[in-house]
Amino acid sequence: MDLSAYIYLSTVLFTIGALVVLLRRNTIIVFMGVELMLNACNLSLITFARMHGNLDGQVYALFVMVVAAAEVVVGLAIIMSIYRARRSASVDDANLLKL
Amino acid sequence: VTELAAYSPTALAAVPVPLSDLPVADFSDTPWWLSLIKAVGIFVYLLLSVLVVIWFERRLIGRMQQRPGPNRFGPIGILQTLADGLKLIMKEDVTPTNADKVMFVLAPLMVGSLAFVSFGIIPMGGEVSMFGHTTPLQLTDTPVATLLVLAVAGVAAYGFVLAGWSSGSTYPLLGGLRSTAQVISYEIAMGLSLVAVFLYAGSMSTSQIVAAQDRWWFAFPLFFSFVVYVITMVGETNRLPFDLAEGEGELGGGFHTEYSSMKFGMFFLGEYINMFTVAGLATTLFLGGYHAPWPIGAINDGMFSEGWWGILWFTLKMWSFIFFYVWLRGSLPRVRYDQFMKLGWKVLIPLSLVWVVAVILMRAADPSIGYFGSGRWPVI
Amino acid sequence: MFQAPQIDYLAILPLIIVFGGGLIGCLLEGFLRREQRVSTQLWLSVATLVAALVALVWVARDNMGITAAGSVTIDGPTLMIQGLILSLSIIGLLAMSERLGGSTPDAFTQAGVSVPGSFEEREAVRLGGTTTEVYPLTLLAVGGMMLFPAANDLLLMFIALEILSLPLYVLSGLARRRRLLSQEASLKYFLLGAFSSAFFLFGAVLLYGYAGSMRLDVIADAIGTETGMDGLLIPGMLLLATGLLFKVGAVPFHNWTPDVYQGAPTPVTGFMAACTKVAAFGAMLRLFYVGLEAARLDWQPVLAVVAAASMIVGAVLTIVQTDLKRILAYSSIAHAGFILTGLVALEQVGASSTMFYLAAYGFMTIPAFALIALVRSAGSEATHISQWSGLGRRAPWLAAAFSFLLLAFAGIPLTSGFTGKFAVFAAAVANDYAWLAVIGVLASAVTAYIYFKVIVTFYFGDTSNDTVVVTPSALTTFAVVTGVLVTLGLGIVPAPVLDLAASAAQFLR
Amino acid sequence: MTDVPWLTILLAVPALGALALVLMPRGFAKAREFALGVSLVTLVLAVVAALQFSVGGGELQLVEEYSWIPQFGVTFALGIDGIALSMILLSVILVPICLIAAWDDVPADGTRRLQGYVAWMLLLEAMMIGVFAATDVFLFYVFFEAMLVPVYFLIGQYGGPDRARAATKFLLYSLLGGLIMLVAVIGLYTVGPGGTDGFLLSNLTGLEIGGVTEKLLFLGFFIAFAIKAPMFPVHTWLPHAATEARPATAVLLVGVLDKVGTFGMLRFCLQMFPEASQWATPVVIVLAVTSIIYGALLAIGQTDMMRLIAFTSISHFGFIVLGIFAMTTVSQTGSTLYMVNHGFTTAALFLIAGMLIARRGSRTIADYGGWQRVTPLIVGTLLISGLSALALPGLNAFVSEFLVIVGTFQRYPAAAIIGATGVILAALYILLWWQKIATGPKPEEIARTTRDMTTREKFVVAPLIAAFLFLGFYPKPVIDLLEPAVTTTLQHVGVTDPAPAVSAEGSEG
Amino acid sequence: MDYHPYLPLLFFFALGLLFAGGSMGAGAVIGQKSYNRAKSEAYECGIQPTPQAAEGGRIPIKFYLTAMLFIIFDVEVLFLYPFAVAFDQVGLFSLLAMLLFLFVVSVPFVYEWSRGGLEWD
Repeated sequence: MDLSAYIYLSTVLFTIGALVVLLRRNTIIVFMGVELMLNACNLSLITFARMHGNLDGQVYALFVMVVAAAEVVVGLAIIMSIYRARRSASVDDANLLKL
Repeated sequence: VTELAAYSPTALAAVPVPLSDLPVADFSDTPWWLSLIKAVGIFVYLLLSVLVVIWFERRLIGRMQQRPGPNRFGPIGILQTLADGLKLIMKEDVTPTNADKVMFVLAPLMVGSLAFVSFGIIPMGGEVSMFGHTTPLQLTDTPVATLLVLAVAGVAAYGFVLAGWSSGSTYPLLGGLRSTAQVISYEIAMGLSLVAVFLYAGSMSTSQIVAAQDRWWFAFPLFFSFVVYVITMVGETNRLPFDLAEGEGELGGGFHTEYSSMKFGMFFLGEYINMFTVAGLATTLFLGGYHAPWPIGAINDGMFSEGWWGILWFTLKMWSFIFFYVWLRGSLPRVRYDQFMKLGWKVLIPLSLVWVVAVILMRAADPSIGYFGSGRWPVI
Repeated sequence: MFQAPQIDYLAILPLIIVFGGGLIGCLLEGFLRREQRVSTQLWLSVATLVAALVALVWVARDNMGITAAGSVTIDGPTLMIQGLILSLSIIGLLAMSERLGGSTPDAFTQAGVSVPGSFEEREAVRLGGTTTEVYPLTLLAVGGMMLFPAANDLLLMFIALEILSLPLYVLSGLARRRRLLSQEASLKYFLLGAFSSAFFLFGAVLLYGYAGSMRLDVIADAIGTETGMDGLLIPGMLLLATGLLFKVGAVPFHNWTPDVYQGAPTPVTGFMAACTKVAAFGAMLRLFYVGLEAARLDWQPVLAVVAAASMIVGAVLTIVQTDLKRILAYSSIAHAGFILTGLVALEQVGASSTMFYLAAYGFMTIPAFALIALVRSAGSEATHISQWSGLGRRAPWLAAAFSFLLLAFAGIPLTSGFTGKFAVFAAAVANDYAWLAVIGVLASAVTAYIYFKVIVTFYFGDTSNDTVVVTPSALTTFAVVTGVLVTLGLGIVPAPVLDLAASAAQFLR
Repeated sequence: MTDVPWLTILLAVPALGALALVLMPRGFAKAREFALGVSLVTLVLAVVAALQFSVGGGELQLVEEYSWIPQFGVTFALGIDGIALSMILLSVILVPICLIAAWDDVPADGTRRLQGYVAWMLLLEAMMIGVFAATDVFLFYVFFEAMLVPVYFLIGQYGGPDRARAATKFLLYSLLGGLIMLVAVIGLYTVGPGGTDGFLLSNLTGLEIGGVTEKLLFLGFFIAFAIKAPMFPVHTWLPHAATEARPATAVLLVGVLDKVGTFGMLRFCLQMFPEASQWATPVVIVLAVTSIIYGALLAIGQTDMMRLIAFTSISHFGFIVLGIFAMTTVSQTGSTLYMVNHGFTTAALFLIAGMLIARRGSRTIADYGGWQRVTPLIVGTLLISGLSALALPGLNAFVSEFLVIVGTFQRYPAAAIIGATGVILAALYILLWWQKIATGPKPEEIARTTRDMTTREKFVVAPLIAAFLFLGFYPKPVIDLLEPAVTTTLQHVGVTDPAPAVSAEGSEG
Repeated sequence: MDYHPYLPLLFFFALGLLFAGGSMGAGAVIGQKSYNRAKSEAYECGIQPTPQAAEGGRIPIKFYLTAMLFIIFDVEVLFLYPFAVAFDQVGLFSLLAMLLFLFVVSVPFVYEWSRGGLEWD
């Protein structure tokens, strides 16, 4: 099977994630965009591992998951605190800081 | 500058990747149509088991509570479940106005269909001959089979939370949340209890794990893990005394309050199939799977563990867990939510952690591994 | 067969100490009584950092090498950057602990979980609560920062990036005053930071696809040979650069800087402005000098353009600011450009000048923010320029110190800022990037305008406002005096530090 | 040669004096006396140092060299030739005079204001000595830039109502020039021999740079010096700064500080970039002549006397630059002598005008009239200073202006002739100004309350008048001091004087 | 033809989907239909439903805490599994590394516990 298809898929996923971050306004959704990007990276990692015939990529993917998890935890905490203070999860509502 | 690392840069690269995920059990002689036939077979087996278990549960609890239980349909009421199912189909299918329509339909579909998948990796017997092919009595096996169960369970948890959320009503939401919190809380302890099994079996493949219990059922050396697993398995399936997500005293019906007709039926079905899955897994991981129990297993060099015999032993062991489920339901009251969480986080998880460390050390001390020297370790 | 990696524990002793300190801090946080926490944590943290610094100088220096399965390099630049981070974080930490007469650090919220203006918040104030978690968080961030430039493996670099970032995201949301602003800063920092680290990761992944490993030396070897995936090199490199440039706040990835700097608790701003920059540039040095050196024709022009853009945009946008924290934020963008100017020069001189500039910048930034935290109006920090008007008369020492630091920011001779600028510009000119140096001096002139405008306000402005300068404790005083002395010292006798930077600028490959 | 590091001592005494003043307790009452004492000690030391100087040698004397920042090729190298010595003497003479003149500028109000004022003056003195004595390009640059800070504060903190803007304007102009020069300084090092003393002037003269590089480097330096000098069209900061500054500050600013520009042209532009200097000569000559005429014309039109004096200076600086770039021994000797003379003349004009302003409280010329009878002594000495400014024979400026014009005529007759008209214009602006002040009905109201020159003021004016007369009648010692240095400079440029009768053809370089 | 281990699972899943979908569809088709507005309102034990139900209500912060803690431990388990499976081969170094890892993960757990993060009231 042609493994490069996975690379293209992961690139597409990464791009979608990036677009979500840039275009969506709800912080949770933005955050999910970031997670999508990280998971796209994981997909690539595993594909490359298969391509190169070594295990490094799979190990890397494990670590990326850890980091993603840690990021989720911190992110959720931050989003929670701001949500509790404002009752809104929209990026646009967070507008006290302006140029 | 001192050169320290005598480390070859390609050390990791030298480890070859298995280029296809060859299962541990030998499936090489299994054509795809045979897999399909086995799939249908296991499916039917599960559905029949569900039909029986609901009747069984009600009868048994009836006995425990000094009443007859269902006895109208069929001999000793054995067709009761079938009748209930038909009744459910006839009922009106109400979708609340507040509901998120797509998710509202998707949630029971997820629960109902995903429940089956996990059972696919559970070995129900050794190799048998079917239609001229030699094949294990197991739908499939992968090197990460046990992980697959957890993964599917993880996805299925979405079914509950989505059901609660999409109903657009307070009690289901709370129920969904509770059920999710419950599932993830107990999943950790469950996951930790599995670590000990993997340590001993050296694999996550279910057939491998069963094979590793040739001499000892893991329930004995890993008794603590077994206990934790059994507790968490009850918590995971939202069964009494841990059925807080649908605690009718507090939450109406929990996450499925707004569901009716066969949509509700799917949750119902899912719950029972999940019971079978976790019970089957418990059998596989701790009770030697399809192997015949001790005195019988020893007869004639394990003759009774081979071939179609496996299904018998497996079914018996699995049903003993089902009996245990029912027994619990018949005898224990529902715990409070805080007690439940406290048990999970403050008892099971710390103890499991300590236990994992202990097992690791025990394992390391094993002379066959000999991390602490090859001499026999004073303990065990 | 699995082969256990050899780890030179002496070489990474400073890292072990810092991470260990962070963990102990976490545990103490759980078990100490509320009133004991502040002092215990403060002393534990400072002791940890000092111990790490001592370990660095005495032990790690004699144990340089590539260790931990080739993923950690302890070499001259690593030690220099790590030492810098440790020293900076000591004074940063002292500034963070400023109590201003109360019993708890003044900059941090009573309870991070309480909703601003809620009953819980008032209750926490009454009980004298404070978020002493900042100490372990800071230590962990410092650990990540120290690991960042030491990483010889893109994965470890990514992990270090996250270790340093995650605590900072939290720290920036813990301001005692203007909590909504602070939480917002935290959110922005987090979202953009996570976004950029995803870019970094994808870049690392592409390079892994290119070279078959994330080890920098393997990548370096792969460049120039046909790997069959050569198309991945340049995108990978650019994505990596994106992630790193974000961390240093270079244009066009600078948008978060002013908001976060403004919203975060002021001492934290100082800490992260200084230490994050040091760490991120340290990592950049390693990435570009060790891993991608052979592909420099591809990245040098890009970084040069980024440097130029950072200097120009940073300088121009600084002018229109009226808030001191934002001024320093925009100026940090310009400074990122200056440092990049040294970085693109490549060669040893590029590395040493970059490191020197980082030292200079770090030691002026932390005291600057520490001083900002002392100026109050109606109980909260007065950061608008007009509120500082006439401060030269009411608080001569504060104004003098701050003005001196501003002179250093502007790069006036006899301050470290000048020496640093000279170093990076000299490196750039010597390596055919004279045009960058020209843009650099023009940008300096532009930023000088705003710095002197601030000084004008201090000394020559009218004094009719209710701004007060609170008397700092020994902690802040120490931090500020150290910073000012170092700034002066690096301006007048920079030779030892330049020597140090030059001798340290030898990468182990 | 002596082993005593005279120049370092000269530099250190006022600098330490300034430091001591800052460290004194607040409201130190004897600040003025202390500063005056320090400046007098410096003066004595300078005279002693001058006695060590052997007149007639064109080479650098009293040379000191210490390694400073070897990594940059910087040495702390001091040394003086005749020109530098004369400028240093000018500085150390003017500072005590200014201190006396500024006695009542800042009241001793128990704050640090007074201390700061005199401390800045002393610091400025140290920097001035340093800038003239530096024989290392980098060191020169450091003093050149660092000097801005004391002046900035002297203007901005103690000046007139619009001081803040004036100070900022002054600073930005100078800084911009300085930063452009910085690039040239760096570039110069890269084309030079490099090494640990690559910035030493002696290593940088006689380089065969050539081509565009030399021209660019020359421009880098020249622009900075032109701004400093100040030359048309980059002079616009001067009137503003000189108006807003206190008279004493204005004296140091215009009388000494601006000489750094012309001094730099002589020492750096001509010596290091001979080829480019000759390439640029036509343009510079045109600019110089423009400055002469333009400055004079604007001076005539001024209504504010400080502005008027500032514009006369622009005109005079035109002469100095003209002389320098005419590149004959006579013209350059004239220019260097003019630098000394202009120092005294401007000092007298500013200080005496300052005395008037202190009495009347207005800078507008029209507010005076008939003051000959109010304060005869002041107005009288003003006349003498004015006559000096318009180069009346017998007074100091005459000799130098004459030398410049004669020297220039040898090579650029047209420029000399146009320049000479500046003398006529000078007569106009000085005499018209004096007339407006001195003549007319006696303002009785004012006369009753206004005192003539006080004893302190006499101490200010007397040495200046003495200098006029001395330099007017017997300039020989100074010329002897200057001429060898000028000859050396011209040798470096590779220009010989045109033979009087032969057609102007001197360039052999 | 090669045996692919996940193909049978796909069959199995398809069967499950068919069954679930089929029976749900059958329920929808066969079941009686008598619409009534009150019937399709959110269930509130018979009282009038309050207007804000799902999004408006605050979710107790404990749930978030639990979720966060779960993620941490899930990751821990993620590392434990491969370690456990390969335990015989990885050597003493990995053993000690894993013990260190377990300790490090326990530290925040202890912290959260001691600060009351695990209390459900």
